[in-house]
Amino acid sequence: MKFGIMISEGPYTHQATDTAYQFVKAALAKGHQIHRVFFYHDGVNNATRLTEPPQDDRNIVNRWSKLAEEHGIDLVVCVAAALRRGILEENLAKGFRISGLGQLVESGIQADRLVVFGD
Amino acid sequence: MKFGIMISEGPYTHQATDTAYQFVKAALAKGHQIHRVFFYHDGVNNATRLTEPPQDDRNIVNRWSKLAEEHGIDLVVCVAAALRRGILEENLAKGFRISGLGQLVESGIQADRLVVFGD
Amino acid sequence: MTESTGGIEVEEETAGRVKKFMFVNRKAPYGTIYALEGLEVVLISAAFDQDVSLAFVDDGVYELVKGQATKGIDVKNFSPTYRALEGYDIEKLYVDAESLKARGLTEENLIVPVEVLSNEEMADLMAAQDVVISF
Amino acid sequence: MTESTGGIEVEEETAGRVKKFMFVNRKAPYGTIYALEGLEVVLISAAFDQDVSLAFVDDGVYELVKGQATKGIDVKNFSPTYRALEGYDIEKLYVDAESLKARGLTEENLIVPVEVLSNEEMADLMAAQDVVISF
Amino acid sequence: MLHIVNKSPYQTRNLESCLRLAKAGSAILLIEDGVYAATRDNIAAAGVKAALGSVSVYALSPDVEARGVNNLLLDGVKLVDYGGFVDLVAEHANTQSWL
Amino acid sequence: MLHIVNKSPYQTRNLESCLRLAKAGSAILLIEDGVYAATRDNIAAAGVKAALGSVSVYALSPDVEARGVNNLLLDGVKLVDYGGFVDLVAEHANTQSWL
Repeated sequence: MKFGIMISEGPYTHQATDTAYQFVKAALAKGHQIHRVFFYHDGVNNATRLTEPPQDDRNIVNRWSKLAEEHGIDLVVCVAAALRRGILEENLAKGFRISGLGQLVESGIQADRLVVFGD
Repeated sequence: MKFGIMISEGPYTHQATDTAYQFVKAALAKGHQIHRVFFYHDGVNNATRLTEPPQDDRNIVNRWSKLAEEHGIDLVVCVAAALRRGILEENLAKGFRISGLGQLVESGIQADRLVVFGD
Repeated sequence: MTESTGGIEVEEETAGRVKKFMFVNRKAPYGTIYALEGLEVVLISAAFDQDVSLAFVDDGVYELVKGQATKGIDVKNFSPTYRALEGYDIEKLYVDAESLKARGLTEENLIVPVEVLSNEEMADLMAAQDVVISF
Repeated sequence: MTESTGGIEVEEETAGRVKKFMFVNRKAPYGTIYALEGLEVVLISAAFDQDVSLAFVDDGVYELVKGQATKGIDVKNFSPTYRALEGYDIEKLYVDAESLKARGLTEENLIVPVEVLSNEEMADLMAAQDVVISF
Repeated sequence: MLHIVNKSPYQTRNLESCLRLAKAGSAILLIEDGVYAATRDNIAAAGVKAALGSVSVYALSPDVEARGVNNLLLDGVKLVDYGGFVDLVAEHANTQSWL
Repeated sequence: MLHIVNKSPYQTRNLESCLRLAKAGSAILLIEDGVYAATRDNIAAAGVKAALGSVSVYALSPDVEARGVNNLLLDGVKLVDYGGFVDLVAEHANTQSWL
């Protein structure tokens, strides 16, 4: 089955992005496909390459980048939400791309299920 | 009277930073002093110089920078919270400085009142 | 249109597929940005020729209250946009009756004509969707 | 100490001033970061020789629940830190009785010894503070 | 003591906790989405009305106007602007924000 | 339909609204701070207990364990791991997240 994912909150502050990550990993392990992960609202803050979490903590941004690299997952950051919050090409982490909101609607159309993770 | 301010949420997503800004402006207009504005939790996201809000919207980051310039207000971003969220010297907006959490406690001691704005 | 739709050529990529999309609005305006950014998704969805409906539940009904005047908080008043939705062929606006009543509001207080639904009607409508996006 | 305290020479800048600081914890752990980052402020405050107390109200009481095991969510379990507070001379931990009861919890469920306060006691204590920082 | 409540009484229970722990003679300021608690004929209004006997309740007028609820306000709730907010903080020995 | 609730029933009223608008035969999955709603002897438990007759209630076990409430769970609430979460989404025609 093909899943679309929407994430509405930034890393560390809310568990939403952690849960979404574990969901995506579990879906892949079961042989499902991830059509796209769409980052909206504060979710765009998952895409900054500048985070430096404590050594003994998970690195949420790198975890997404690695997942994209290993499984070819499409990580899309909403351009309008990103501009508002200071996420630009210059601080974008590996594996993410910036695009329009239509990518979310399209994911709703193309995927078999769209699941929203937020606060 | 001397006021300390703590802001716990990022720009645009929550009204906390708008309300804090209006409070600070009103306090200055009444002849009070602002001992410090301390940005904690997602509040550190107020300090990125990379935001590009829509033309017809307020520019929250620039508004803080301008206030700091005109009134010499001390805008302090918590270093630990900032590292977690990707706010570093390289993307820090004018008028903000990065320092430790002790600056918040000190503001509680030095100021006559400490007011918390968050979500 | 390709810019606002994220570079997607709508007709090619989604030709023929019409899904039921429901956007569920449950947050008050201004205190947080979810209502405003939610509305931005709704407007984009109009380009995709899907079967779009909006539900206003809980504090989401406050988004539609008449007479919002935001000058004092220096934030843009986006409530007139709900009146413009008709021009985008987005005409299905459903309001949860219980949410309205609990807040001491009636349809008279709202800026646009809406259809007010009972618990059962709202539950049925929600369950009949293909995609539910909540803010 | 000057790094953790933000470069402040504690003794010079605050010499002699002892204020009553209360940190009010009202959020559950892990769902959001407020409890964890709140605890970081509490630890730093210990360096300033102030009169520090912690209040656990509403979902804040969940921060103290015994037996947290966070491996499955890949987040660090910070609940043992509450037991370490004593070593920082932070010994005033107050729990709101009504919050505990509403959640079906008793002091037995908590990881540290606390003082359980009635509504009136908690209200009095809060009102007697110089600085109240809430998370 | 000045209690500050910024959430709708429907979305969270912050107002309930505030009303429970506000001492007689203290003040409550409703800001942001908290101002909805000051509108009449709603479920939350009962708690605010009952509190009006022992505490002062204020609502931030720019937030009231932004949300279009000026005409729905409860009797007894006093409106203040940002300057009035500053005065309230200055007049009370301490503040607690119910986040 | 699968309803997903991620907030504590004390902090927000999301669970109440979910229970009100969940049709008989649908499923509710409690995740993150939402799992507290599945603990017994608490005020919110009454609503969940009453709903158990007509809807299936699940709780995400990694979130239950993280919060140390394993031994406090209500009878009738089924535990699932992240794989079980994926299965629930796949088995139901659509999902609604009560944010």
